[in-house]
Amino acid sequence: MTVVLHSDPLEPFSLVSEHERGLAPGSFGACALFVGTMRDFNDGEIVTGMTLEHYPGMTERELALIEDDARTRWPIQDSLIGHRVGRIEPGQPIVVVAAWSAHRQAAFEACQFLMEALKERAPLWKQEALEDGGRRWVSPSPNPSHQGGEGL
Amino acid sequence: MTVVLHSDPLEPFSLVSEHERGLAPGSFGACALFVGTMRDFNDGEIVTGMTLEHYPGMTERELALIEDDARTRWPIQDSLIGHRVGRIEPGQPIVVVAAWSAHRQAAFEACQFLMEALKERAPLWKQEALEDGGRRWVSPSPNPSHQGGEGL
Amino acid sequence: MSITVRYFASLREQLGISEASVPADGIHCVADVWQRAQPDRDLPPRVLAALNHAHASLEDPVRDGDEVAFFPPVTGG
Amino acid sequence: MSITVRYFASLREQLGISEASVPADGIHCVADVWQRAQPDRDLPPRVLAALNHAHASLEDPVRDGDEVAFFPPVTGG
Repeated sequence: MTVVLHSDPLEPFSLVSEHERGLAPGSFGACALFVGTMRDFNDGEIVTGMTLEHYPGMTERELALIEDDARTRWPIQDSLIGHRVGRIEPGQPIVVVAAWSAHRQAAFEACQFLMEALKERAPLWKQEALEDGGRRWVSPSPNPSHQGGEGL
Repeated sequence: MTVVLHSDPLEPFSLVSEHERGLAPGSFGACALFVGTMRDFNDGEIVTGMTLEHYPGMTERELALIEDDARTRWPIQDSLIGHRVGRIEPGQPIVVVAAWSAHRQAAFEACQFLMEALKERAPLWKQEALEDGGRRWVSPSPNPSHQGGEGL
Repeated sequence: MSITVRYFASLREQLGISEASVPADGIHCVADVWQRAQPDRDLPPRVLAALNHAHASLEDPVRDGDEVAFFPPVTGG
Repeated sequence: MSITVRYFASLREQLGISEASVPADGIHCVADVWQRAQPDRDLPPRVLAALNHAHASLEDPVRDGDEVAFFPPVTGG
């Protein structure tokens, strides 16, 4: 159960791989993982950069609560949430969530829950820099479960 | 759209990370990933090792067909399937599947589809080595969507 | 004898302020904090609130020394 | 003028053979291949078949030079 906020570029696969080394080998059978990456387009416009604002203290607390919730709902052995904050370039990872379990169904479901809950509850806000020099705050997806929205 | 069978230990996170470097940065927003790892227990018994038999030629072909199917059903940009064959030790990864897409829902669903289809269709067979020196062929899960079974 | 008020993201930009301190006397709930801190503005309809780093409703009771935050819907992930 | 027959996993162990070649004459479908290759055994109920590296049914037509495989339910992943 780990939460990390990164102001430097995030290496999601190294982060997960390193975290996994801390788990007892042979004790888990499944790891489901999601990485959200900044795209260079959104709503028909070219996006040249992004700034992620957060609420220091509350963000970490809320992400840890989300991990607690996942743990009460699925038999997961461990989980990890990593999120970028600050200035982000297109192509850079924004978020990584991972769940480890004995069986794959719990890992998949817990991983998806972590992402949905993060997008609904974690105090993080994206502001995009546009090609013409303008900036715009990203609007939340009207329907998170169908709309996607990472990279927005 | 890549399929790899490994007779040497599989490094799932490096494999996915390296594959991702071949994709146009900024073009995708989501990567969903699953890793199945060999556990050291199954059906109440301690398992000391595993041998994965496959059907050379057909296994690669079937995995590529599964990737084709995923691509016709979800707007994914790319996918990867890596599977161990031969002798495997507890704690070693058995399988990795990954799907890249603009949005997370397609990535999650395609990733789960790849795993379910692989377990149903790919000609691979597990034989476990038990603590008492015995060996047993693994039985397929009666209900793949609820039972899990990686690491079996 | 005061309450810390914080604003984030587009709300912070609109108000032109990120943090303030208001006297605690006469304040009972989160909604009172907004009214004390922004007497000339109604709380915008979609704004969310937090109390001491936890999501809160406008009716949640506030005490001296608490930290209250207001922010727009979140867009992380 | 022959068909290659392959067996995998527990079926391979039970039969004690992994590969064989049978004459193609008189063989029309996958089921015929089993009967020619294993005349003394009924096809076990859960065994699956493949024809030229693709999943096949017992009725699928087989031609000279084809490769037919029989194996138990798969357990990869």
